[in-house]
Amino acid sequence: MMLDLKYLGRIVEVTGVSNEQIESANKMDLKGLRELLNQRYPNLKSESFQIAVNQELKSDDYLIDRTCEIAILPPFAGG
Amino acid sequence: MMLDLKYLGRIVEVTGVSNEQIESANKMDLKGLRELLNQRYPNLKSESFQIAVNQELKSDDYLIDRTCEIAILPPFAGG
Amino acid sequence: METKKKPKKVFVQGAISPEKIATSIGHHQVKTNIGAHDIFLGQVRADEIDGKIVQGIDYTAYEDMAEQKFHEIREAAFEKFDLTCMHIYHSLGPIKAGEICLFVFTSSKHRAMAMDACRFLVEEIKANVPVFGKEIFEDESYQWKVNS
Amino acid sequence: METKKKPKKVFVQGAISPEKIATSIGHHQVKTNIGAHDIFLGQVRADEIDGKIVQGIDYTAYEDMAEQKFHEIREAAFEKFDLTCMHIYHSLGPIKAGEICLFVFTSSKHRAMAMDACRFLVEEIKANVPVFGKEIFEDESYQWKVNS
Repeated sequence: MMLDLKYLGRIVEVTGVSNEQIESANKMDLKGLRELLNQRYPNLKSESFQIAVNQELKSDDYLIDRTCEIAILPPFAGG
Repeated sequence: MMLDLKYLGRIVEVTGVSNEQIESANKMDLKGLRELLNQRYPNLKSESFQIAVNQELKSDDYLIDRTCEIAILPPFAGG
Repeated sequence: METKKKPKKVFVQGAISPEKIATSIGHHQVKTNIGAHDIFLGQVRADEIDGKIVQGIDYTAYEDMAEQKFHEIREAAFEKFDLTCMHIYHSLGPIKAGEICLFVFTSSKHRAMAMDACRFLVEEIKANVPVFGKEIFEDESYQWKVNS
Repeated sequence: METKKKPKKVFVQGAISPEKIATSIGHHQVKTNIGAHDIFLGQVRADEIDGKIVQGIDYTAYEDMAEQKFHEIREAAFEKFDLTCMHIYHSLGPIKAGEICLFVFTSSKHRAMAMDACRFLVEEIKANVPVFGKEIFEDESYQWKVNS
């Protein structure tokens, strides 16, 4: 399945890109995704972020089992 | 002493005047003033009002002992 | 009348226009320590009462006492809340349904202070300022308004 | 992109002008069942951080999710409070210190509903909408803002 990743705000400064696609052969929970991202971008470990799947915030035990849009969201600053 | 009376809002419809002066020989508390006004304007008995002495609300036991401005204030409706 | 220092005047003749509100907001754009404004507007309602529609309210006040009360309420709010700015305007005279008769404007560094102060001011004004309002119906009959 | 019905758009490019606010207020003068408006405005502060002055904030958002969140927050407010009208505008792009970046506008028959709803909306927006802000200093360096 294809994970369509979007990085927002200060996270882009760590990843260097705002979009990328990752092909994953296996189902994965968000905890697993965090580990994958931390390996790919070691500086992410010091960043605080939430994860939205198809534009809804999900907790770490949420299971990604199909192609979806995943957004890595640093702390909000609206208003 | 001279009581400089001001009637406001719907009270004017009962008194027919918005200002008048009453000369009082004796000290009087506001309870006494209410009685005096009720005699002068019997329809006042059915009106709800507060009394301000020199532009400050006072309770019925307040003693008028000198010339002052007295306002008869119906319920407020600002805003 | 004495010539003692007068408190800032709150009463204005007639309705408060949206343009006046815009101008007031615009004046605060040079105050770059402000992070939050709260604005309360009172608008005259065309209530239906016993089958008759209110077309407007004619406001009067015991003016000297009212301006003094507004001054005390302003001082209390500055004491109680950490405000950068505060403005209050209240209409006198006939105001049509749909027009604005009260404009309360608070500004602070942070939102909670601006919002708490605005609410405090509105409640204090409604409860404690001697303003009177005649609700005029479309057939020119009327009744006296009482705040709830 | 799908062509499903889109929620009302909240984001605007650039600062929110006092004139826009006046126009919005003016549009409500025909709604004579309204008795109270509450308006919250967020204004960009020129904070001093480690000796440097913020000259503006550059706002970005995860736009689709943010518009969806705004929509949900609006629906929740209409459910929770007895409102006649509700409008929310939030800026994107660079906003200078002193300019307005958030405009929340609630209208109701009575004051408590308008004020409660406005506060609810502001808190929900700050906490739950994916908007990001880069505080730009006068020397063009920057830091990322976090809501408190």
